[in-house]
Amino acid sequence: MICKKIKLAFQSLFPEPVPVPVPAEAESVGEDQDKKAKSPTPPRTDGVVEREYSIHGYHLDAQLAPAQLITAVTLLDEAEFFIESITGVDWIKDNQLEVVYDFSRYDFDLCRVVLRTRVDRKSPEVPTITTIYPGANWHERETHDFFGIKFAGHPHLIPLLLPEDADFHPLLKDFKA
Amino acid sequence: MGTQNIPSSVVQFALADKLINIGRANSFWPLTFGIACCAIEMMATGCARFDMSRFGAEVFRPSARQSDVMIVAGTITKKMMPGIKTLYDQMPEPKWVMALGNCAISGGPFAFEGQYSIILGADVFLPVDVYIPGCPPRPEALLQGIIELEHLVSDWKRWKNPEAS
Amino acid sequence: MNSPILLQPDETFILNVGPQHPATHGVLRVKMEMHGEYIVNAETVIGYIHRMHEKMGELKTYPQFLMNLSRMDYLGALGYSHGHVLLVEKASGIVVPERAEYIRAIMVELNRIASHLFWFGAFVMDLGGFSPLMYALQDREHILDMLEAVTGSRLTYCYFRFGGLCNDVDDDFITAARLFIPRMRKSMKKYHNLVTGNIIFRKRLEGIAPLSKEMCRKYGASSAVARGSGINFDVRKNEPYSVYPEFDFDVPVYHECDSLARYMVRMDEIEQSLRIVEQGLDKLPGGPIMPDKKPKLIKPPVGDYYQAVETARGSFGIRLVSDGGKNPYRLKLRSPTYSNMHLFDEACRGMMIMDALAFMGSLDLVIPEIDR
Amino acid sequence: MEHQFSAFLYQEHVLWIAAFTLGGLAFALGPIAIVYLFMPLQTRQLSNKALQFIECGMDPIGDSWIRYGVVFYLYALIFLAFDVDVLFLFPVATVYNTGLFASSIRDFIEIVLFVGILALAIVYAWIKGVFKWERKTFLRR
Repeated sequence: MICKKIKLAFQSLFPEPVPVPVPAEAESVGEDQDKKAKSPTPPRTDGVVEREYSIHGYHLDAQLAPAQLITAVTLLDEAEFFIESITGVDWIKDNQLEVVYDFSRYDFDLCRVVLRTRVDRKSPEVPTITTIYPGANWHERETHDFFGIKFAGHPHLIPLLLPEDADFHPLLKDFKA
Repeated sequence: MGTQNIPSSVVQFALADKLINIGRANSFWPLTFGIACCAIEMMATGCARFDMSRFGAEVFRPSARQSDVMIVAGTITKKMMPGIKTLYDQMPEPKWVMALGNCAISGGPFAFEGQYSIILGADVFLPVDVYIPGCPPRPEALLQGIIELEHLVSDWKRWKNPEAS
Repeated sequence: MNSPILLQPDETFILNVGPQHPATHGVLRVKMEMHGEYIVNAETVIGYIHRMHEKMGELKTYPQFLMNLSRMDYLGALGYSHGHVLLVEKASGIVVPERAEYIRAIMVELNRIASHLFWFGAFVMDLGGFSPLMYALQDREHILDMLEAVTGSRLTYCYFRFGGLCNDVDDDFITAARLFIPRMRKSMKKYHNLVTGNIIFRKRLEGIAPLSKEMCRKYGASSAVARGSGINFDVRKNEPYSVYPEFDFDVPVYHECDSLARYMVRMDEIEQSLRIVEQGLDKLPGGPIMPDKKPKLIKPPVGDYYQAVETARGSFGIRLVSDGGKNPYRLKLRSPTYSNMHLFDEACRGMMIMDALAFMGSLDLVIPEIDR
Repeated sequence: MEHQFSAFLYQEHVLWIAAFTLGGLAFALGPIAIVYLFMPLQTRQLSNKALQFIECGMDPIGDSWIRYGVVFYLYALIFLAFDVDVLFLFPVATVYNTGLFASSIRDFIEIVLFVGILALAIVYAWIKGVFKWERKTFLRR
């Protein structure tokens, strides 16, 4: 089953959250544990969670740091996933913006994967994945339109759905018309 | 409004103008300018069942130079407004505007507080002659709109007023 | 096949296939840099009919948002409200009675046939043939009459409710649908003779705009755009939902990857939808159309839910982030034409402009669905 | 007598020709004059773009006066040549099958020879690939 393979591959992305901070190579998950109080449940740590498909509609839900995004997406690209959509969620209570990536498969062994990255609301910066998936171009421009999340390295980050000179971001919770 | 505010011409014969207005009333050439759902009802009106050509209005001209009526069929967004203004300018006189559907009349279902990208109605920046309510209005409503525009353009009546007799 | 671009063209001009253009079927603008008749590169500009559906989703309660979905894609509107209703039922655990599920499936398939008929008429008109539009819309009017008798509106239906439907289907709808199916099959034969066999039509479409499987995957294309390139992806089969497992129908897949393949996929889909409607009418169970105890106020529990459905234009997905309140915290509408149209810029390089417009017709665009 | 009569014939012809040309001109320019008299003199405008080129509602980008490859250029030239060729056949048509060689095959053979020799030019153009549609691309050194 492709889901098992992807789940294991993702687990390899996150070394066990060993308490001592891992020295400064790529993903030192220990430090950037985001202290996010998501309502009563404990703040969600970076990692892969298996979701109940019949209720939530997707199988794997992985939360990663923005730096690990490219590795995860190339991993999915090699596994023949197609990009479903990229969107943003504004968690104003935790002062954070979340970028949600949806991936799915064309063939019958079904595995819907959702990648989430959380960035600070003041300076939202996420690396672009248009180099891997050119189909993400519009999705990223639209998320930039609505939430103001900058996608570093995006070839053409101008407003897509809003007028060319638009500087407001309408889907933020504190947007006044 | 109709013919009142059409700029004047060099020669004005009352009788000739009356005849010309009857000609205009019987052959409106709408501009193919479908924006949203009302455009589908406009196309359905142009097709076989509701048949706009009974009133001479089935010739949909794509270019603004050859059209008389601009049927604004759909929601006008702030990004689209300059385009509509340009199209209105490029249409030769005499020209009329029909606002088809609630969105073209007053923003329709998309006029809620906190909206940021809709112009609330075509009459904010266009001189609208006929308003056709509905979301989307039935094809018969568009046909009645055309007949209303005919009554505005020339006092020739296609059939006697049923209520009057 | 036309020759590829040999070298940097000396002088090009930029042509606006702009918001008001008969071939774009709505307010879509493509800035095409042209060398003579050939497109050097194209940049699609959208947003001319952005109507803030997602913002409205956050400001309105769940039942109030029902009417928005049919204004997003008004040709196949029932498919979209079907997705929205299934999502909220899945999230808040409402059980839908059997009869309502069957009626929903029948209505969605009838709406899909109406949408494909409208696309067929408009697509052949793009290529210059005017009379098929008249025939196709005449058949579509039959379907609209049936749907209007039950739902009350012609395009923008608000017929589904969370848990079932707003009113039941009476007998003359069923007899009308049974009469409609053989008549529709007869006119499908007529369309195939009138259009599919036409040599000019085939010459205009064969080998035009080949979309490789890799490009479809990179852009996330679905429905006839993907199935025309040999990808067997139909949400009703890949991720079965509602009562679709009970129907036996097959998914037309063509491997030629050109515009003619996309055309043939949609024409065969009409036949498959007719089969579904037939089986639906045969197996239509009795019983209620709304669950007896329905929660007064729809408040899905906290969490993140996603539902994908197969609409006339592709796999339409809705993501609901709920914080337990009566308004969704975030409602993302993943529109299929958004991804289908996205590959237009890359696919139309080096093509002639009339082939590019035929290619745009074969993508079956509805612009308010792209801009949302 | 003979002289005046032919002079008169000469004047009558002139009258006929004058009448026809004037009639033609009136027929062509008349509607334009009528329209000018009855048309509204200026159009109502919102953003003063009445005389702008039509580009689907948007402002045209860049200039359209550029040089680009006209693909069927030589094909048009050949059409011009054969247009002149057809011109020669008009006088032949007036005297075909009359006069000395009436009802004999000689006229027909003469014409076939004339057109045949000219048709060789088409064969030459065909071989040179004038009728193939390929893009004009310029190598700019």
